[in-house]
Amino acid sequence: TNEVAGKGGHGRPRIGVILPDSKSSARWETADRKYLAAAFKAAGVDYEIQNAQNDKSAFTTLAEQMITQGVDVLMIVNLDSGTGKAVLDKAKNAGVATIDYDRLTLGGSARYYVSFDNTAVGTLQGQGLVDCLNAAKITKPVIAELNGAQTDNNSTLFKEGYDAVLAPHFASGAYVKGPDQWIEEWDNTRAGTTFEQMMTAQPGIGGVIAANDGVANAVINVLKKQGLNGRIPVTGQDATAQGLQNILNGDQCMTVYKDVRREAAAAAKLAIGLAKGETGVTDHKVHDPVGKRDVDSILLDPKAITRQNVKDVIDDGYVAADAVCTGEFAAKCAAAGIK
Amino acid sequence: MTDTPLLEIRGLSKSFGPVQVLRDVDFTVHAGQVTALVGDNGAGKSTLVKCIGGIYSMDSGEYLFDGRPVSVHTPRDAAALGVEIVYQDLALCDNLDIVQNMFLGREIRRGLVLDDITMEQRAAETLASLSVRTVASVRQPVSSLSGGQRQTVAIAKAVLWNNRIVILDEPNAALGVAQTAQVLELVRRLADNGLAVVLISHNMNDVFAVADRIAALYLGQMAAEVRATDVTHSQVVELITTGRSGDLGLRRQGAAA
Amino acid sequence: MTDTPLLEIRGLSKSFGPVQVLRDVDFTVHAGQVTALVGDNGAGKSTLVKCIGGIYSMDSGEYLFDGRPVSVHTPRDAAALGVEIVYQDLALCDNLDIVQNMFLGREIRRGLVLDDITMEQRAAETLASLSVRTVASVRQPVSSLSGGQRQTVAIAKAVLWNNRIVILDEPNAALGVAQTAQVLELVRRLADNGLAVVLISHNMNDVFAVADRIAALYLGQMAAEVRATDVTHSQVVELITTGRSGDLGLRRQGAAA
Amino acid sequence: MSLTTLPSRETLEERRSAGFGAYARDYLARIRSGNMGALPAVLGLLALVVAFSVARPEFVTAGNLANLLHQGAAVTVIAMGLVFVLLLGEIDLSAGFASGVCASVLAVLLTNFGVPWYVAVLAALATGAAIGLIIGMLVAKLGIPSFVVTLAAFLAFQGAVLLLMKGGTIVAVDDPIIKKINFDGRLAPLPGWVLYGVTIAGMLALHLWKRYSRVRHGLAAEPRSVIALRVVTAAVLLGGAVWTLNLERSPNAAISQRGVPMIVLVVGVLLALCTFVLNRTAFGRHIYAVGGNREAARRAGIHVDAIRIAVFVICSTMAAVGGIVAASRDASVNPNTGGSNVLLYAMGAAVIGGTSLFGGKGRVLNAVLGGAVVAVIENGMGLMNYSPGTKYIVTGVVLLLAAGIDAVTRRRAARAGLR
Amino acid sequence: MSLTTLPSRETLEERRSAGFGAYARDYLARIRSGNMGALPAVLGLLALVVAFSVARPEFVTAGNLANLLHQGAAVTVIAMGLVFVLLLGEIDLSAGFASGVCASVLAVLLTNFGVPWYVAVLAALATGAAIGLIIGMLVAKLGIPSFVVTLAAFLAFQGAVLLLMKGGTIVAVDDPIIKKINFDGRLAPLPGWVLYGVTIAGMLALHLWKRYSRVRHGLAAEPRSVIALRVVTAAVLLGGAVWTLNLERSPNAAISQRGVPMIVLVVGVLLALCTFVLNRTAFGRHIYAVGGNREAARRAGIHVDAIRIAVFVICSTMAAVGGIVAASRDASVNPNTGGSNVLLYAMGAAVIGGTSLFGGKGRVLNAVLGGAVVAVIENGMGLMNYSPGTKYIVTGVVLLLAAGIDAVTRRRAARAGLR
Ligand SMILES: Nc1ncnc2c1ncn2[C@@H]1O[C@H](COP(=O)(O)OP(=O)(O)OP(=O)(O)O)[C@@H](O)[C@H]1O
Ligand SMILES: Nc1ncnc2c1ncn2[C@@H]1O[C@H](COP(=O)(O)OP(=O)(O)OP(=O)(O)O)[C@@H](O)[C@H]1O
Ligand SMILES: [Mg+2]
Ligand SMILES: [Mg+2]
Repeated sequence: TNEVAGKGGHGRPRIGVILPDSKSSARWETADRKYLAAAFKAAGVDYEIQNAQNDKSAFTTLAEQMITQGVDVLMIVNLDSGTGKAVLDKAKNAGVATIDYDRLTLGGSARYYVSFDNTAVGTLQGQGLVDCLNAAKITKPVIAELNGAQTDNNSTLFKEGYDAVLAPHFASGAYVKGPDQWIEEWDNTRAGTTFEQMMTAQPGIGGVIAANDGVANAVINVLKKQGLNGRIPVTGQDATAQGLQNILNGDQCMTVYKDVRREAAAAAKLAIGLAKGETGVTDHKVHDPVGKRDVDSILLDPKAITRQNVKDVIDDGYVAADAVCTGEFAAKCAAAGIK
Repeated sequence: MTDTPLLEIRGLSKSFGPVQVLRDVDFTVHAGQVTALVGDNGAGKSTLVKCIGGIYSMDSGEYLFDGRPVSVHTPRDAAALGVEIVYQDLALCDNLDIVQNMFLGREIRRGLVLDDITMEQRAAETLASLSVRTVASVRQPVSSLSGGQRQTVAIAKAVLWNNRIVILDEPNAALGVAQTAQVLELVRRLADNGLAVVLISHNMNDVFAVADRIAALYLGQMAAEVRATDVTHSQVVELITTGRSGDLGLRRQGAAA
Repeated sequence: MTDTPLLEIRGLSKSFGPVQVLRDVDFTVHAGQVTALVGDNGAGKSTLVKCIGGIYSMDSGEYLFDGRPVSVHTPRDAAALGVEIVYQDLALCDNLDIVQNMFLGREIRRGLVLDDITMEQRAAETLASLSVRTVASVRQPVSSLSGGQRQTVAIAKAVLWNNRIVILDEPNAALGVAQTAQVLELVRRLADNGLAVVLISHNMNDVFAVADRIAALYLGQMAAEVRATDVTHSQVVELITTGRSGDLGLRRQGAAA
Repeated sequence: MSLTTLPSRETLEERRSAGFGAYARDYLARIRSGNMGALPAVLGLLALVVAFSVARPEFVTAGNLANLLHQGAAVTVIAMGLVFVLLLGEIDLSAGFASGVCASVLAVLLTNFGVPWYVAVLAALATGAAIGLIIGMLVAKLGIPSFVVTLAAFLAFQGAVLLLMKGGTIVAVDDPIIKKINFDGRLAPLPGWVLYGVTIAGMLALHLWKRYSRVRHGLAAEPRSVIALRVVTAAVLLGGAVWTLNLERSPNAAISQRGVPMIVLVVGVLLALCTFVLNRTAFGRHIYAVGGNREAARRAGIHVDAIRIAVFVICSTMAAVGGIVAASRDASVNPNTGGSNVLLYAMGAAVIGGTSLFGGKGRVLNAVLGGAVVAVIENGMGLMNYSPGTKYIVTGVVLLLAAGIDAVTRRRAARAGLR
Repeated sequence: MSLTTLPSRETLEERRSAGFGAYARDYLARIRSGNMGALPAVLGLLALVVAFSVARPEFVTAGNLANLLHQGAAVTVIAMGLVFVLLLGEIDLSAGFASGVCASVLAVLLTNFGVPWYVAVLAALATGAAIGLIIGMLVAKLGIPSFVVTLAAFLAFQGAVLLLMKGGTIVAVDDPIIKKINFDGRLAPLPGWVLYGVTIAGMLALHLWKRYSRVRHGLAAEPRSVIALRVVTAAVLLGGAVWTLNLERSPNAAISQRGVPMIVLVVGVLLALCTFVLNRTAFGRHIYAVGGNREAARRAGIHVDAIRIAVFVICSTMAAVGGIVAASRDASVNPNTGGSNVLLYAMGAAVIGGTSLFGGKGRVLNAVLGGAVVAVIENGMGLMNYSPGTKYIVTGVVLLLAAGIDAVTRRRAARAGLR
């Protein structure tokens, strides 16, 4: 049957999902897509999951096409709030229910928002760095910050989180504020260059906030070259296999684990319910300062991972043990109690 | 023949990097006369013409027009004085058709819009008058023309306008027998109408057929400027190849410089 | 003079889109002879030569070499047969210098490495032998050469090699008096050494000075192929401009086709 | 200087009185000799449309046709501007971000300063023109290669957008007039048909007028049958499109979405304008001349520098229009507007359409066709359910096939004739 | 065919016996006439270095010099490959992502399949060559414009990287040999000086040998003083660099970081190889010929298609080397390797160095100089604490200034002479 005519024309509910890209983080393609698809399949709904490849215009195109094809629910991870808003408005006009997934579209019209608490992620990173610095007994460290892409609203939220933790330390003079730069496109190579230049400009750097594991890995590689790895704490995010290995090595101080399965499951449940005409159950309200409204939200808590609890991530099945415990890491895994 | 030359170049020198191509060249052109400019390959004829046309800047020297010094730095300056030149390397736009090339830079318009019809008619007429019978269409791109046809288009382009000086750099090089005759006739007619014409050619028959005066360049220096009736074929050839002939031409020390 | 011609073209036709440029042209070239190819502007001389050189593909017709049919689709095929051509539009690489252009495609090497010294020496010798005295250095890029100098480089390039046929498309067009004489002498010498030479020219003096046979193209058709001693200047001019002269040339209905 | 006209003008005018048959033969011969105008691009486009329609039937719905038009508009407009620069053998890498800068200016003025829409539009266009002027001056007057100048501009404009957007926020564009352009502006069905009628009638009138004046002056002219064929083809194609777009395509019964999107009108007017400038004015002729042989143009007395500067101004101004179109479609502007693949797609659209990077060859119509190819690929690929990796690869391959059809047709044809 | 040599060869050989004075005058005149070789690029580079040194004294430390070399290497190597393609007037938009694909092949083979380093390197190079072969065939045999082919490849390779990286993960490259290339490989101070000595001696020997054989055959040759000047300049500059790099630059007292980074050797060898191929072999000469006038080259019997294919193979293989260099520096490969601005920077490096987009003009040495300009700008900007917006703008402006110095010098000089 031709399902294009609109909602009325077909039996099975239909859900469209647009993921943002596949380069800033591996999670979208390796985790979110998998978990969402599994949930939809299990619920017996029609679904379509597309990736906008970090292309704003492709993002809009995909949304328009989904709306044209008559999806009942549109779930998006916006590339930026502008295009996000345009898409959400279009969907609303077409009578399609909308969910902001992972990223809140400021000023948008999404009915629901499902995410981790991104400011909390930043707080965990800031606190993690403080803990590591204390453990290493580094005094008066210069702190370098490598933030994510400036155009990604989440980067701003992360930064808010860790800056809030660090500010009192700077104020008290315990820490020294060092270079602070955004990494365009979360590009790892660029992160490496940026950190090299930070080291040149301010050789005494004693602690590094790196916004995610990829950036952290670039930083650690620069430190390795100088033989300084393990001596200067570096934070991360996303609990990637690489990041976990760096933690086991002692090169990375911590990462932030966001259980995508839980996020995807919550979002999928909400979407399936909406598609079947039910209303969603939420537990939070998140304030959108631009749209000046409170959005019904499901917010999940992120978790800090250090060498002590790397095991948790693997036990959850979020990262496979054999992806982490390769070669030289087998012994370290064993030491950390990972099988 | 008037006394003040229409165009006078005095003491023109021109170098390309380390190579000095023209040394202290004087050259005069009179209205109503055909001046033939002759010289061996690489003597500097085309360079002289390009300096006159504003293609090259002069290293030193004076440019007098109607007896008054003028400054010519771009082809537009030369065109503004009424100097029209057919260059040896033609310089046609291969991507444009015959009509478009012939009217390039001086398109006929009606208001904002190009008047293609008038241009096409005039182009066809002019070409026909130059004995070109093998051009399939004046709407052909010039890239598809034969060597002689290209040459004719360039010549036709130069004579379409009301100029005071027409300079032709080896116009007959690629032309057939009939076309050559036609161009020589045209040259004569232009001069008779009061224009100054400069003809560069290696063909002594052509030179003697139309020239009133002959200027011979030798290794970048002006060897002689003489009346055509005062010299013979073989004298001119001698001037071209050795820079002197009897009491004409360069002094020995000049030639050695 | 042998009986089988070295090169024979039979029934060659060639069109560019809607324009038929050559119709059923026959053309023969004999070793040891200079064949002059004449014709009006746009008659199709250069097109015929480009078909022989493998620049253009033939629409129809046969290509016989030494009496055997061969197929020539690229310039390499022609070069392999020993056919060397100086095209009217020269086709030099402006960004390369004189030596590099003259040895292009046939560089002299020692092992992997170019032998620039030998090439430079031979280039200088060849140029000098063609009466070129104004080239400052054989390491000059050809873009900075005068018209005649470029022409000479192209000619020198063609005669550097051991060929069986040399075709010169208006080689004297840009040349000075001395250079022209030199080239004509060269043409004669090549033929006397047993090569077949084809000379395209609009200058009847040049043609009669060296040609053994004359082939006249008229509007894309071969009007006549005659021995040079059998015709006069004016007959050839008539053939060129009208396609017939007395009992020579095209039949009337042919000309009208 | 008037020269006597000799009698033998037969060859020149041989084809003057030729009829349809002769013309058709001529056209076929020209096609065979590689001179095919828009045909190969149209063929490539057609092949794409058929392929996608077979793969995904949704592709050929009214809704999707409208989407396609909205989606491709910005890139197409930028490509049209790029044609001018490419015609001169220059390049403009900054066109994408220039559109972003202009869109930012528009959005910031509208939203943060609350100026009326026409002031904002004028400011955006003026920004575009100023950008082009600066680039053009640097290229023409200082002689820095355009690749380097526009690479520098590419970087600088990225920064300018970030600063204008205050470091990464987005600015909504909610002005109803601006949103008419490429968000929700539609011609109602009746005015749509009226406009259609006017267009076709105008086309017919132009052709007939041209024919009439040529014949009157004794010049070769197209036979009436060819004109009829051309106008009828245009009428059928355009008519089909108008008819499809006048169908109801809204998935939401509450809101009607019938009618031709306004953006079609915008692109159509720009196309007509650019074509007029390039084909019918001295300025356009001079652009082709400078692109074909700069030295010849200079010797013909053309202000080469002025032309070079002018094309950059045109290109950046068209980029500004593209930026406005993009801002309208997204109803917002963000630091990535005009970024990512916009520039490459626009350049690709122009080049697929047959514009040469060496200058002197190209038409604005072909940029529109190339833009359509790019839009169809993006739209069609969006309907396929591929993983990102596969999708990139398939997109590349499809683009290659579409361009390959074009190249191979031209080449086969060219074999018959020239080189 | 041997022709009699006429006597008048004076002009041809006038300069044969010219001494230093005449040569210097000649050089100055040539400079004034716009034929300045590498001088303007060097001037631009110098201006940049001075400016950054004044702004940030850290810029001129040994550590930063080493960083600069590591950072700029990948782009420089890719730019060197691009020179070949640009010499033909073609373009390769896919070079950046081709380097990414090859780096991914290397990383996946090394890390996921555990093959020895040399197998992985060979596989990466073979991948590069295969890519170039396919692109070259499509361009030369099917006649699709290289812009379109490589735009399609640009898209497809992005997808290929994603597939190879399994959807976006990072693959570590931990092989110690690979990491020697551009991560931590250094020549110890003594071998560094030895190599330096060999290089300078070799340079001197080459020059003297060339002079000797030219003089022996009666051809004009450079006077000894000029050779001395040139070799001494090189010796001083290189010596200074070696000396600086042999200083201790490690911030960590436990680890010594003295010595010339291995990557300098790699780039040096590639530079020598490419220069040799372009200047001293028939193949190189044919590349210039095809780029200068394709039809003339064809008429001279050059296999134009083979040359066109070959340059794409070289370009993609060099891109593979660039990918390996990048993988070594990051000690890992991610889906963005070779992406973002890598291509534009590499093209920019080639073009800043004076390579023309129209073909026929350019040298590999200039790509290295251009690469240095780009690297200095990135490195220097990294020392400034700018926000991304400001950084982009300043980078653009600085790039323009560096290129502007070049252009203006050339132009001033050219005024004196030609056009
Ligand atoms: N741009 C240039 N750079 C260097 N040398 C040049 C340049 N242009 C011309 N020359 C040199 O200047 C000399 C004169 O050249 P010009 O073209 O004026 O000669 P010509 O008299 O026109 O010769 P011909 O009869 O062959 O056309 C030649 O030796 C030529 O090599
Ligand atoms: N590529 C082409 N496309 C279309 N027509 C062409 C093409 N090449 C040549 N012609 C036409 O073919 C005819 C013959 O051209 P050709 O160059 O062979 O003449 P020619 O005899 O060499 O003349 P000339 O003496 O002027 O050199 C001309 O009318 C020309 O316009
Ligand atoms: Mg000349
Ligand atoms: Mg010819």
